[in-house]
Amino acid sequence: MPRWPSTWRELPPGGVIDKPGTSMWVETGTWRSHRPVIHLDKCIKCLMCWVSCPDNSIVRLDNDYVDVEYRYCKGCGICANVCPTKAIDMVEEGGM
Amino acid sequence: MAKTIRRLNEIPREEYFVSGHGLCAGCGIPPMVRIALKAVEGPKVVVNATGCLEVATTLYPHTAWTIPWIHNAFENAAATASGIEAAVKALVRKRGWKSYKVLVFGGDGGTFDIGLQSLSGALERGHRFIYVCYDNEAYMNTGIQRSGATPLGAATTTSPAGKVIPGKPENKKSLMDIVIAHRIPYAATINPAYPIDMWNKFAKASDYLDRGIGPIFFHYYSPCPVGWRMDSALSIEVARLAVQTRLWPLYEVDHGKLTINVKVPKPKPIEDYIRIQGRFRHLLKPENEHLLNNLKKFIEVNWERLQKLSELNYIF
Amino acid sequence: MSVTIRQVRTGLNGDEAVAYAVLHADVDVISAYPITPQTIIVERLSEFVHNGELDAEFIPVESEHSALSAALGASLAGARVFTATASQGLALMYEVLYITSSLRAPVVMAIGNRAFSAPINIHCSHDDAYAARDAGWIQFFAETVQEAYDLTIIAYRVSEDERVLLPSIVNLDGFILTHSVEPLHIFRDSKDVSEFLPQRRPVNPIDPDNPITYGPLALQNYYMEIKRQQAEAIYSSKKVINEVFEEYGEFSGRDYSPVKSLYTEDADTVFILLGSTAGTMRYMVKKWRREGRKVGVVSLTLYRPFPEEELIESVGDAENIIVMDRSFSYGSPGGQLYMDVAATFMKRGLNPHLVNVIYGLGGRDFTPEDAEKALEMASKTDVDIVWIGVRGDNYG
Amino acid sequence: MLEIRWHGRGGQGVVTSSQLLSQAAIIEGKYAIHIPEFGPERRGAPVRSYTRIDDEEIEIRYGVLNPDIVVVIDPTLINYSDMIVEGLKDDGLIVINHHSGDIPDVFRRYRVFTVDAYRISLDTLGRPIYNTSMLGALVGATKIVSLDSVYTAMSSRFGGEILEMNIEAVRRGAKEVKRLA
Repeated sequence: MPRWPSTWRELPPGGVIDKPGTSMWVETGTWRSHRPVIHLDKCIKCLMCWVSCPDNSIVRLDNDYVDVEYRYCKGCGICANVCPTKAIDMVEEGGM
Repeated sequence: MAKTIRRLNEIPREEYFVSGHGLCAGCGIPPMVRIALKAVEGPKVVVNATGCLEVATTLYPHTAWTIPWIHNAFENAAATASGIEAAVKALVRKRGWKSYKVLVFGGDGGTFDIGLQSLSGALERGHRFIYVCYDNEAYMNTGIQRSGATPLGAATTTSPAGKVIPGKPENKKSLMDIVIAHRIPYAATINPAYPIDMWNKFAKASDYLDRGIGPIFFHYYSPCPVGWRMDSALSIEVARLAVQTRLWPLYEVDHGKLTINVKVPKPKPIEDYIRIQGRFRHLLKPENEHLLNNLKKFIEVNWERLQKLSELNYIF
Repeated sequence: MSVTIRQVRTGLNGDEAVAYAVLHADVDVISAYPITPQTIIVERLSEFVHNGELDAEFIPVESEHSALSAALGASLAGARVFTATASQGLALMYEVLYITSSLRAPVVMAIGNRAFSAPINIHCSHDDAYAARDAGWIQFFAETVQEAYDLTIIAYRVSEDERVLLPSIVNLDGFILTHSVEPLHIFRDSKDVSEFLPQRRPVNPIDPDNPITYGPLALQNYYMEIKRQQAEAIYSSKKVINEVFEEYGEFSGRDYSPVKSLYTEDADTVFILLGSTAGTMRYMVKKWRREGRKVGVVSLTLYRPFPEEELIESVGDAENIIVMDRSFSYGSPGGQLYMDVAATFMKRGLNPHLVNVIYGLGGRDFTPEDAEKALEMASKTDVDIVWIGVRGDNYG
Repeated sequence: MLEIRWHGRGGQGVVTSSQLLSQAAIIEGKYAIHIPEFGPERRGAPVRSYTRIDDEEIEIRYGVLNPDIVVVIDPTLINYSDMIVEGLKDDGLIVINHHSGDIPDVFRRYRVFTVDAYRISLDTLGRPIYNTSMLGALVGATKIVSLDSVYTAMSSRFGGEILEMNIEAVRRGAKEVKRLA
């Protein structure tokens, strides 16, 4: 993780965050108790999982199939729930 | 021209709202934010009222935003946006600066209640911005207290399902009617289970802003697994049920013309919606049947009213 | 002193003078809500904008809370902005006062100083200025209509200086200055003023090409560093304020400094006060000097940051200090200025006899007779707070 | 320093008169302060306003306590004679909107000027608004500023026909004011 200044003299004035998207330094995947596992054989590329994910953790590939970015996935299970073909299973972490 | 889509694969891949934020697992807010930032074309800035979206996405020094983003306070997002919009006009005219669009996100607390005055003032003054109220039907940021948006019967920590008073005794305030009463050019309801409808509405709003038409208001149905006491996986499912039970009609008022965007010829029973949410479960008890009937009556009357209004050429 | 820019002598009331200063500062956005006794400012500015004399956006907001909120938004966007308020209006803005200074937005605001309710009263007290004293704004106090004009222009230069980036308040006593017509010199137009006050060059304005997150959540791990930085910012603004005062003197021919003093060098008794009463006190001090009494007066043009060194220096060795407050801090050791002055002396191990005079609340006139009574108090050692002119008090 | 106190009723332009006088003095290079005394600003309530004029810069900011001149804009205020002479200097001067000559005895200790501002305002403005004719009367009686300076001050405040009508009111006030024997 990149370093943010620590002393008051170094911080950007006004308490602003002067760099975009620094939340990417925080890997929220540690929150997860269940992980989504995608079975691409059932995927119809509808992208409902991709568009519904609160954490941008469904990665849309070039061919419109999808993958999971586990560094940020909080394991909410929305993707599995919205999938019309049941192509995503939620699997307990550590259970595999 | 912002593009209208018919399939989700027409939505661009690039994200302006990124991962690593602290919103709850299964939060309903991000799907809307992601679409809004993509569908509203060109350079833009976000003004965010105090609320879940604000606190969870900007825990210093971590921001989930890759475009300029401003938080001022709870009740003044619309006023802050007014100032920015006016400044852009002046700076473009006087100094040749580049123009950009202003998008506002406020929760139901910051919009229905404490921020209603500043929203009303800004709508009346006709500032060219898009205001989105992400409505999760209670003060979720402070831990699930009732708001003016909390529906009839729902249990919150300040409207608990008690023995004498089972949940919130009052109906949800009709914010859309209040907004429409300002006779703004475009207002619509949006819902995460209908992303194409949502995209197309934002795209239309984007075009309107490009043509100097505003303000624009969106009322977004924002599922909250924690506050509604349901499985986090059900966020999108519950949103779809809200539409399919006719509880949350998807409609728009475009220059005075009201259109219901998603027809629901055969509504699902409201019990399907209630059963999956802890906040409503007490309504299924026999002693609370009258409350459930009130809710059913509310849904019926509201739907009928909207249908009648949609038959008119103009409602204002 | 070389005065290079021609000025016009005219008669204006304090509100109009502020409006002209804002016109001459060529502001981009004005956002304000009417409240007596500030309303004339808003009315004149509306006329300037509606008649095309001022190329600015005027946002006629629905409340003072929104007035400052919009001003803050516009300021972050890079515009030069103005707002004005008084009394209850400032109270309604209170939340956003702190946010504006914390986000380092160089908003300039005029306050037509007015008493807080209840009972409701439209006349002068310094309640509103004092209520904002901890909010991190630079605060100036005008004694005259001329000063109200000059300090408004000065405030923009100070606030927008990249070494400062803090909002400023220009205080002018309600009615006594806001509604009184006095002669003053003003510049002809914004072009003339632009030599002293060029276009704003914002630091880190809203810019889609350089996305910044303004106003995030900062908790235990960073909040205190951010506040420490802000504290330093307002302390160190004094250096810039002094520079700007000097430069404005060159530019306008009118000299400003953080404190104004008269006859303090050998004084045994010194009055310290803020605002328009300074003139009456100077008039009295001259009278007392003719009577052989060693009295001096110091009035503060700069109230925040508090001009500690300048105050100590100008008071000299006076044994009696009479601090005049046009407000009161209920339940406190004394009025607000009194506490500032007491702390300033105590920090340096000085221990003069301090008396606090409370005067003029809700616009009550402060007459020469009242000044005589106030001076009498300085010789009494058994009182520390005196409400001048109050019926029913022994010292009234 | 010359200190003037104006008496009138809310809505009669008391503040405007005082303001125009100080503007006129400023135009002449003098120092002047106009201090309005604001109450709740209701139409009809007795109101007062102050003007100070001097060749030197004026520092004091309190209300006028011992006026050199009192101007009574509203004819009915003559009944409140104590209020009108309060604090008036011994060699003070009173300018009253009045036409019968029947004035309180207490006024006779001072120099009194009267003018029928009612008549003038009806003739010139068509309405009983006395402030500009009384301003004219004050200037006519005392010559503290020139009429031209008053007109200049007025032209920055009024325009067109209104300006013309009010200039005529001032002119007639100045011409018709007379010292009470």
